[in-house]
Amino acid sequence: MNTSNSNAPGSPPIVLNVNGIEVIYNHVILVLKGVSLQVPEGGIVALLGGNGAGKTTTLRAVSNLLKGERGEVTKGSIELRGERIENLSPAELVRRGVVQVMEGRHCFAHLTIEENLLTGAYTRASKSEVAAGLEKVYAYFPRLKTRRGSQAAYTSGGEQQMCAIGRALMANPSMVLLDEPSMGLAPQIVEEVFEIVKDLNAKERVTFLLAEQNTNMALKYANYGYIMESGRIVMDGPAAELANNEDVKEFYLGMGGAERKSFRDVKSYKRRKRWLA
Amino acid sequence: QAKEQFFPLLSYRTGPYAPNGTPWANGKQDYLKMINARDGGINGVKLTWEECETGYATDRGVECYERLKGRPGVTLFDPQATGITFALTDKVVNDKIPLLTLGYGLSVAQDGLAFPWNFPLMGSYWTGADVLIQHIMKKENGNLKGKKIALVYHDSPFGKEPIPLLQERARMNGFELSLIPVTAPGVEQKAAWLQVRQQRPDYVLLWGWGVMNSTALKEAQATGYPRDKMYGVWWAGAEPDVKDVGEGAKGYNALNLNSSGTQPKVIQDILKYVHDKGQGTGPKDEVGQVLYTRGVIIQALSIEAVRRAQERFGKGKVMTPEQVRWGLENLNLDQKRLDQLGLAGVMRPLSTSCSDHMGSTWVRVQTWDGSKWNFSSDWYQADEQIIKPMVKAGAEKYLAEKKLTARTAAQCQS
Amino acid sequence: MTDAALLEQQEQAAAPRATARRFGDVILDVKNISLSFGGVKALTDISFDVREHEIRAIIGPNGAGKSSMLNCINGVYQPQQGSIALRGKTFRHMKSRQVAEMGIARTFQNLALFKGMSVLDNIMTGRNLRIKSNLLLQALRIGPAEKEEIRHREYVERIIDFLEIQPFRKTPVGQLPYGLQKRVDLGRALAMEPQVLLLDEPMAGMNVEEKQDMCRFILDVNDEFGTTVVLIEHDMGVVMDISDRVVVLDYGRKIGDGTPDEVRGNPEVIKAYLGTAH
Amino acid sequence: MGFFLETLFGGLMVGMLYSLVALGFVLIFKASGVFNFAQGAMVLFAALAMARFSEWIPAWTGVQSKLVANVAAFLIAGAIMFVVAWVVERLVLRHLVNQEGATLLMATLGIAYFLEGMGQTLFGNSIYKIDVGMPKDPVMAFESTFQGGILINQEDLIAALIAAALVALLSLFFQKTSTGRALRAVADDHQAAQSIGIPLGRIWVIVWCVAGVVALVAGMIWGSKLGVQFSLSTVALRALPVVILGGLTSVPGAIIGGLIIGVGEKLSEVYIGPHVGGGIEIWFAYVLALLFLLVRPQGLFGEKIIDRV
Amino acid sequence: MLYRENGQFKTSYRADQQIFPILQDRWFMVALLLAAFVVVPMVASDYWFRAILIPFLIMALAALGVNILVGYCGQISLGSGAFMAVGAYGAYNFFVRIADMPVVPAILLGGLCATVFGILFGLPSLRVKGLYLAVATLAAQFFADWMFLRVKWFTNDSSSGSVGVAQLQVFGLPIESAQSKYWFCLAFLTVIGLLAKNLVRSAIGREWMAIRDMDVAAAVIGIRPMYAKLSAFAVSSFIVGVAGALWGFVYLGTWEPAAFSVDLSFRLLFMVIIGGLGSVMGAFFGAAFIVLLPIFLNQFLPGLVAMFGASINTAGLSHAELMIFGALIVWFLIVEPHGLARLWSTGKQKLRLWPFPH
Ligand SMILES: Nc1ncnc2c1ncn2[C@@H]1O[C@H](COP(=O)(O)OP(=O)(O)OP(=O)(O)O)[C@@H](O)[C@H]1O
Ligand SMILES: Nc1ncnc2c1ncn2[C@@H]1O[C@H](COP(=O)(O)OP(=O)(O)OP(=O)(O)O)[C@@H](O)[C@H]1O
Ligand SMILES: [Mg+2]
Ligand SMILES: [Mg+2]
Repeated sequence: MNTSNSNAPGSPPIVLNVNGIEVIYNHVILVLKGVSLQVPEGGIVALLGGNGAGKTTTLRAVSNLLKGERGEVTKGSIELRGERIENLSPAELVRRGVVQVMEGRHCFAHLTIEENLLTGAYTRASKSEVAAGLEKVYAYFPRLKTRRGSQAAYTSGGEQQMCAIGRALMANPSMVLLDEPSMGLAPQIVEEVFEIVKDLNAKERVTFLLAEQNTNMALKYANYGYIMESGRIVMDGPAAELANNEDVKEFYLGMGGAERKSFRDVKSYKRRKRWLA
Repeated sequence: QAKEQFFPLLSYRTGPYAPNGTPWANGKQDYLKMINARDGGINGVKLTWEECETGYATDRGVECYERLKGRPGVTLFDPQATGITFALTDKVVNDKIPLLTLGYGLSVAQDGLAFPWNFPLMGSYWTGADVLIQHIMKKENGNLKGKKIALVYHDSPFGKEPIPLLQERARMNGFELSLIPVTAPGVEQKAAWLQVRQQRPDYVLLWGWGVMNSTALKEAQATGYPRDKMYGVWWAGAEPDVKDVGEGAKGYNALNLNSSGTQPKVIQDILKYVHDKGQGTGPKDEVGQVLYTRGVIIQALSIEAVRRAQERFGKGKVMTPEQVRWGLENLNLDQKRLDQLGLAGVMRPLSTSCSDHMGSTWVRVQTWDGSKWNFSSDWYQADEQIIKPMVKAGAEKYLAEKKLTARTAAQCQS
Repeated sequence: MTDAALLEQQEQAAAPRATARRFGDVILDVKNISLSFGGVKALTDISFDVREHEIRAIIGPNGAGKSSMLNCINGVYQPQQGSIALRGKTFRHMKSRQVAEMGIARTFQNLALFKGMSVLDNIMTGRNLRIKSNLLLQALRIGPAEKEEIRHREYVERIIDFLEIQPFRKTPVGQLPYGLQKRVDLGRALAMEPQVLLLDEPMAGMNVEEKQDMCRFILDVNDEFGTTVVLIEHDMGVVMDISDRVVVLDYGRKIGDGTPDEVRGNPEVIKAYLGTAH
Repeated sequence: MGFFLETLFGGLMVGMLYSLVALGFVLIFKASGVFNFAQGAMVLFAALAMARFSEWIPAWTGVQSKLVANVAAFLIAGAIMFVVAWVVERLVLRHLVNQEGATLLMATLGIAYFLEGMGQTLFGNSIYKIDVGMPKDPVMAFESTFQGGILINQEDLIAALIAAALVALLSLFFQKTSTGRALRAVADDHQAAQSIGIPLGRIWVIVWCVAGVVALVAGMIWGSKLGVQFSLSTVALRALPVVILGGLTSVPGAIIGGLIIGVGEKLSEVYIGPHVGGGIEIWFAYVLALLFLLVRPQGLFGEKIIDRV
Repeated sequence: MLYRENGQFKTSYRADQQIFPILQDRWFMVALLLAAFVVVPMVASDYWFRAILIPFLIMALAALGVNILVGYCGQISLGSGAFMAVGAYGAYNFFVRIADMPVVPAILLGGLCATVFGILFGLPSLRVKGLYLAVATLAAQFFADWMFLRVKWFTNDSSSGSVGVAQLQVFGLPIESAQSKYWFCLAFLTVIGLLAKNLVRSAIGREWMAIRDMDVAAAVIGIRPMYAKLSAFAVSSFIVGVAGALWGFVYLGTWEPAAFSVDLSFRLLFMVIIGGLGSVMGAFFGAAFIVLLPIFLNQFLPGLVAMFGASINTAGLSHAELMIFGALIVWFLIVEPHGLARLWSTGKQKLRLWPFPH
C-alpha cells in the first residue's frame, strides 16, 4: 500500500487516509497495531474481519468517538481530504460530512422514530431540506414510516437498525462510516440497504467505509476491501480480487473449494485460520 | 521549653451555622491576643492557640479534639456545639481535660460530682427556660394560668433540652405548653408558623440557632405573629439573627448572658491592643456584638481559671488540664474582680465549686429595636427549687446508664 | 443425571457425531397468542408447536413479532390472549422464574449480558438456579459451598472451551467485541442445561466462519442432550440448513409453517420475506 | 375551614418555591441525563453573587437606586452563572462523555463542593440580604367569608407567579424547539448524539447556563425570604421529593409535584404532626413521593423507564 | 518484571478462585494484614488511632456495606446514615436494657435491627429504580432522624435524645485504650470484609450483579429480583448497621441522631462511587479518600500557604479545602471514571506489562 497513489492520474482522489494508527483503550489495551487504509472519493470500501479484529475501533478512530470509550489514538495520523482530523470533535466532523452509523443501533430510546430522524438533521438549517430528507428516508424504509410515532426503544431490532441508518442519512453526509449495517436485518432488507448504499454512492457520490461481517454482500457491493485480523490489516485488494482469493473464499465466504457448504455439514471447529501478521 | 499555655479553639466558620460561629470564634481569639499584648500572658506564661474547623459536625469536632488534646500546655476545650459536646463528654473523662460549655451543652452537667470535667458555666438551657417563664410571669402579673406558651425549637438535642423544665413549669404554673419542632437547619418553617397561627399562643419561645432564628422571625412577620410576644434563648438573640430582618424583628426579645456594645473596658482594650494594631481576627465593626462578647467572656473565664490554678499550683507555670479544672472549680469572680477584668456590666459575679459547675445563672432579657439590642429587664436568676432536683435525678440516671459512680466531695481536692 | 455424567457427555459432544433425529412429543405448545402494545399489534393469534428434540426456526421480516414471541414464552411479556403449554401444562401467565425452572433458557437479540461482570461470572449466573448452599454458607465459603462452586465452575469451563473464549474468561463482557458477546450470551443460556433453548438471532454480527462454528455447536447441543432449539435467524442459509421446521411470521401473523423446503416454496413467504427464492 | 384553606394556600405557595429549585434538577437531567447534585450549591452561589453585588454596586458606583443595584446585580450574577456553566463544561463534562450516571453524579458533587468553597471565598460566609422590595407583611383576605379570614403572604404570591412564568417558558422551550429535541437526545445517549453531529459541549453550556439562571431566580426568591447564607443550599433537599414525584424529566411535573408536596407537607405537619410529636413534614414529603412512585415508578409525568430486552 | 503472573499456573479451579490468584498479591495482602495488626499499633500515635485510623476503619466497613447494595446490586441508596443510626441505637438498647449484655453480641444485634429496617425500606426497590429509588431511600433517612429524636423509648428516655455507652469490655478486656479500640474495629472489618468478599464472589453476589446490570435478563435466567434485592438490602444494612454501632460505641461514645444525618448518607455514597462501585477494595479507597483527605488538607494547607509567604485563616482554609476536595473528586473521575479501585487495577495491569508499554 502506498499513499502516493492519491495523485496518480486517473484514480480518484483519496478522501480518507488512515496512516499507521495505533489505538489503546484504557491506557493499557492495545487494540489497533498500525492500521493504514485509504478511501477514495466516491468509493465503497469494505473492512472485513472476524470478531474483535478491530473494525469498530478503526471506525471510531476516524469519527473520533473513541474518547467516550476511553480509547485514544497514540500513533499515526488520519487525514480527511488532506487535512488532519484527529483533533476535530465528532460534531465538527459531521459538519464536514463524515457521519458514523454506530454498531448496535444506539437509537435515542425515549425519542420517537421520527424525532430520532429529525435529530439526525441537527446540523442542517433549512427546514424544507430536512423535510425532504425525511421523505427520502421514509421512502427508503417504509417500515419506519408506519412506526414513526413510537418510541425507538419499543421498536424491533431491525427497525432500530433502519432508524440508525436513516438518522445518519438525515445529516446529508458526503462520507458514511457504516458499522455492520446488515446486522439483524431481514435478508430482503439487507439487500435493500446495500442497494441504498449503492444508490447513494452512484447518485450523490457519497463515499462509504463499511465494516461488515456479511462478507458476501460486502464484497458484492464494495469496490475495495481490507481484511483485518487482531488489529492489523492482513490483506487488501479490489473487491473482486478478494472474492476470488482462496483463503477469503474458505474463511469468509464459507466456500470450501468452490461450492457453498451446508452449515449442517461443517463438521469441526477449532480450525480457524489466523493470518500471521 | 517555652512557657506556653495552649488553647485549642474549635470553631465553625463554614457551613450552616457559620454566621453565628464566626463572631463567637473571633471574640475568643481576640481576647487571647489582647491578653498577650496587654499583659504578656498570664503571669508571664504566653498564650498560644490553634483554631480547628469543625463545621458544626460531630466527627470533625472529635478529630479536632484528638488532634489538639495532646499539645503541650493544652488548657481546656470549648467545642461550640452541642453534638460535639456530647461526644467529648465521655472522652474528657479519660483524657482528664475540662470541657467548658458556657451556656450550652448538657443541663445536668451542672452537677460537678457526676460530671467532673464538664463546665456549663453561667447557665444551661434549663436555667434559661426557667428565667424566660419567670419573665413572662412577671409580665402577666404573676399568673400564667390558662395561658398558652409555644416552644418553637430546633429539632435536635439542643432544642429539646429545655422541654423537661418547661413541662415541669407548665405543671407548676398552670400554663399550656405546646411543642413545635423545626427540622434542622430550619430553612422551611411555614408549617410551624401555621401551627402558631392556629393555636394563637400568648407567647412563643424560640429555641433556635443559625439560620433558623432569622427565618422564624420572617415567618412570624409573614403570619402576623407579634414579635414582642416572642422570646428567644441566648443563642437566638444576636445580630446575625435579626440583622437582615431589620424592622421586621422589632420588639423581639431574647435572653442574654452578657451585654453587648463597645463600652465595656475589656472591649475597649481589645480594640486598643488588637484591632488598632491591625491584628483583629475579624472585621472591626463586629467587636462588641452579642456573640463576639460571649466569646470574650468564655475566654476570659478560661484564662481566669488558669490564673486561679496558678495561684494554687505555682505562678508563672504552665497549668496542666487537671490543674485548670481545679481553677474552674474554684472560680470566684466577685464584682471587684469583674471590674478589674474590665467585665463590669458585661456579666454578673460568678463563683463555682466542686459540686456546682455552673457558678451562676444570671441572665437578662434584651429587646431588638430595629437596629440594635437593648436590655429590657433586670438580671434574673433561675429558681433553684425547680432546677436542683431535676439536675440530681438526671445526673443519677446518667451515672447508672454509664455504670459510673460520682465523685465524693472528698475527692475534689485533686 | 449426575453432574459427572453430564460432563462426560459434554466431553463426547466435542467430537462430531452422526445426526440421529428422533423427535419426541410436543414440548412447547403455543396456542392463539395475541399481544399488542397500545395500538401496535405485535402478535395476532399465533399458534405453533415445538416438538422435543427438534430445531424450530422462526423467521420473518423485521418487526414481525419474532422476539415478542420469545418474550411471551419467557414470561417477559404477558400476552393478552392465548396460552402456552409446556410439557402439557398450560400457562396463561408465565413467570420468568418458573419458565427458567422448567428448563427454558434463551439468548437475546440486543445483548442482555451483565456488562459489569466478567465472562466467567456471566456464564456462572446461568448455573445459579442449581446452587443449593445458602447465604451463610456462601459467606463462609466452607466445605460444601466451595465444592459446589468448583463443581459449577468446572461445568462452565467446558462451555468456555467450546465457545473458544478462554482468553477472555476474566474480561468484563462490556469490553468484548459484539460477536464475542453473542457467544457469551449463548454460553450463559447453555449453562442452565436447558431442555428448550430459545435463540434470538445468535449469529448476527458474525462472519461465515464463525457462523459455521455456531451452527456446529447448536447442532451438537441438540444432538447430544436432546435439547430442543427454537431459533430466530435472518441468515436463510443457516435456517434452511439446520432447522427441522420453520414458522414464518409477518406483521404479527403466521403466514407459513413447515419444513424448510415447504416454506421456501411458499409464495406468501417469498413475497413477504425472502424476496427471491433462495 | 378558614384555617384549612390557609394551610392549603400556604402549602401551595411553598410548593411553588420548591418547584423553582426542582426545575433546576429537571433541566439538567432532562438535557444531559445527569442528576445534578450541584443544584443546591448553584442556588447558593448565584444568590451570594446577587446579594453581594447589590451591596457592592451602590458602594462602588455611588448610585443609590435600589432598582438599579438589583437589576445590575441580577445581570452580573447571571453572567457569572454563564461563566460557571462554561467552565463546568470545559473542565468537567467534556472529559466525562459517555460515562455512567453514577460517575457524572459524583462529578456534579465535586462541582458542588467547589462552588460552595468558591462562593464563600469570593462572597463571604455571613448572612447577606437580598432586598428586591418584596412586601413582607401579610394581607388578610376573605375576612367576610371566613371567620378570622385567610392570611395571605404577598411575598409568596409574587414568588409563585414568577415560578409559574419560568416553568411555562421552559416547557415551551423543550417542546417546541429543535434544540429541545437535541437536548433530549443527548440525555439518552451521549455517543450517538455526538455521532450525528450534536455538539455536546455547546449543548451542555446552554443547559447549565439555563439551570444557572433558574438557580439564580430561585436563589433570589429564597434568599429574599431567608437571607443568603450557606443553609440556602439545603433547600435542594426539600426540593428532591418534588423532583421525583413530578418525574425527573418533566418540566410541568416539577410544578405539579411542587404543589402536591407543598400541600401534603403542610397539611400533614399541621394536622397529623401534633399527634405524633411534630417535625414530620420532611419525611412525610419523601414518603408521599414514595407512595406516588409505587404507583408510577417514573413519577407523575416522567418518561417511562425503559427496560426491554 | 517483578509483578508477573508468568509461570504461575493454576492446576485447580480452587486455586484459580482464590481471592488473590497472583502470588505477589497474596504476599502483599499478608504483609498488609501484618502491618495493620502488628506494625501500625506499634508506631501510630494516639491521635492517629483516635482521629484517623478508627474512623477510617469504621467508615470503610460502612462503605463496604453500602457498596454491596449500591455497587453490587445497583440499588442506589441515600439512606445509609439511617441504617447506621438504627444499628447504633439498636445496639445501644440491647446494651443498656439487657443486664450484662456483652458488647460484641450487642453490636451484632444492632446490625440485625438494621437488617430488618433495611429490608423494610428496601421493599420499594421492587418497583422503583435508579435515582427515583435513591431519593425514595431518603425517606428512610429522614424518618430515622425523626424517630430517634421523637420516640423516647429508643433513647432510653434521655431528655435530649442523646445516648451514650461507656466502659466497653470484650472477654473481660477493656476497650478503652486507642490500640484496643483500633484492634476491635480492625477485627470487625477484617472478618466482615472477608465474609463480604466471599459473598460477592459467590452465587448470591452474581445474582446481585446480574440484577444491577440487566434485571430483565436476570429474571429470565431464573434469578428472583425480589430475593436478590432484598438480600442485598439485608446484607448491606447489616454491615452498615454494625458500622453504625461501632461508630456510636467506639468512636463517638455519646451521640445524637445528627451524628447519623443525611450528610453521612451522602458521604457514604460518595465513598463508594469514588472508591469504585462493585469493588471491595473500592470501599477502602473511598473511605480513605473521603475521611482522610479533608483532614490531610486541613493540616497540610496552612504549611503550604505559609511557604508562599501568605497566611490563611480557618475560614479561608476550610473554603480552600472544599474547593480542592471538589476539584480532586472531579480530577480522579476524569482520570478513572470507575473509581480509585479501577485505577489501582489498571496500575497493576500496567505493572504486569512493565517494562514494555503495552
Ligand atoms: N471500550 C473498550 N475497552 C477495552 N477494550 C475494548 C473496548 N472496545 C473494544 N475493545 C477491544 O478491542 C478489540 C477490538 O474490538 P472491536 O470492537 O473494534 O472489534 P470488531 O472488529 O468491531 O468486532 P465485531 O465484529 O465483533 O464487532 C477487542 O479485543 C475488544 O475486546
Ligand atoms: N414493549 C413494546 N412496546 C411497544 N411496542 C413493542 C414492544 N415490543 C415490541 N413492540 C413492537 O412489536 C413489533 C414486533 O417486535 P419484535 O421485536 O417482536 O420484532 P422482531 O420480529 O423480533 O423483529 P426483528 O427481526 O427486527 O428483531 C414491533 O413493531 C415493535 O415495535
Ligand atoms: Mg464491531
Ligand atoms: Mg427481534
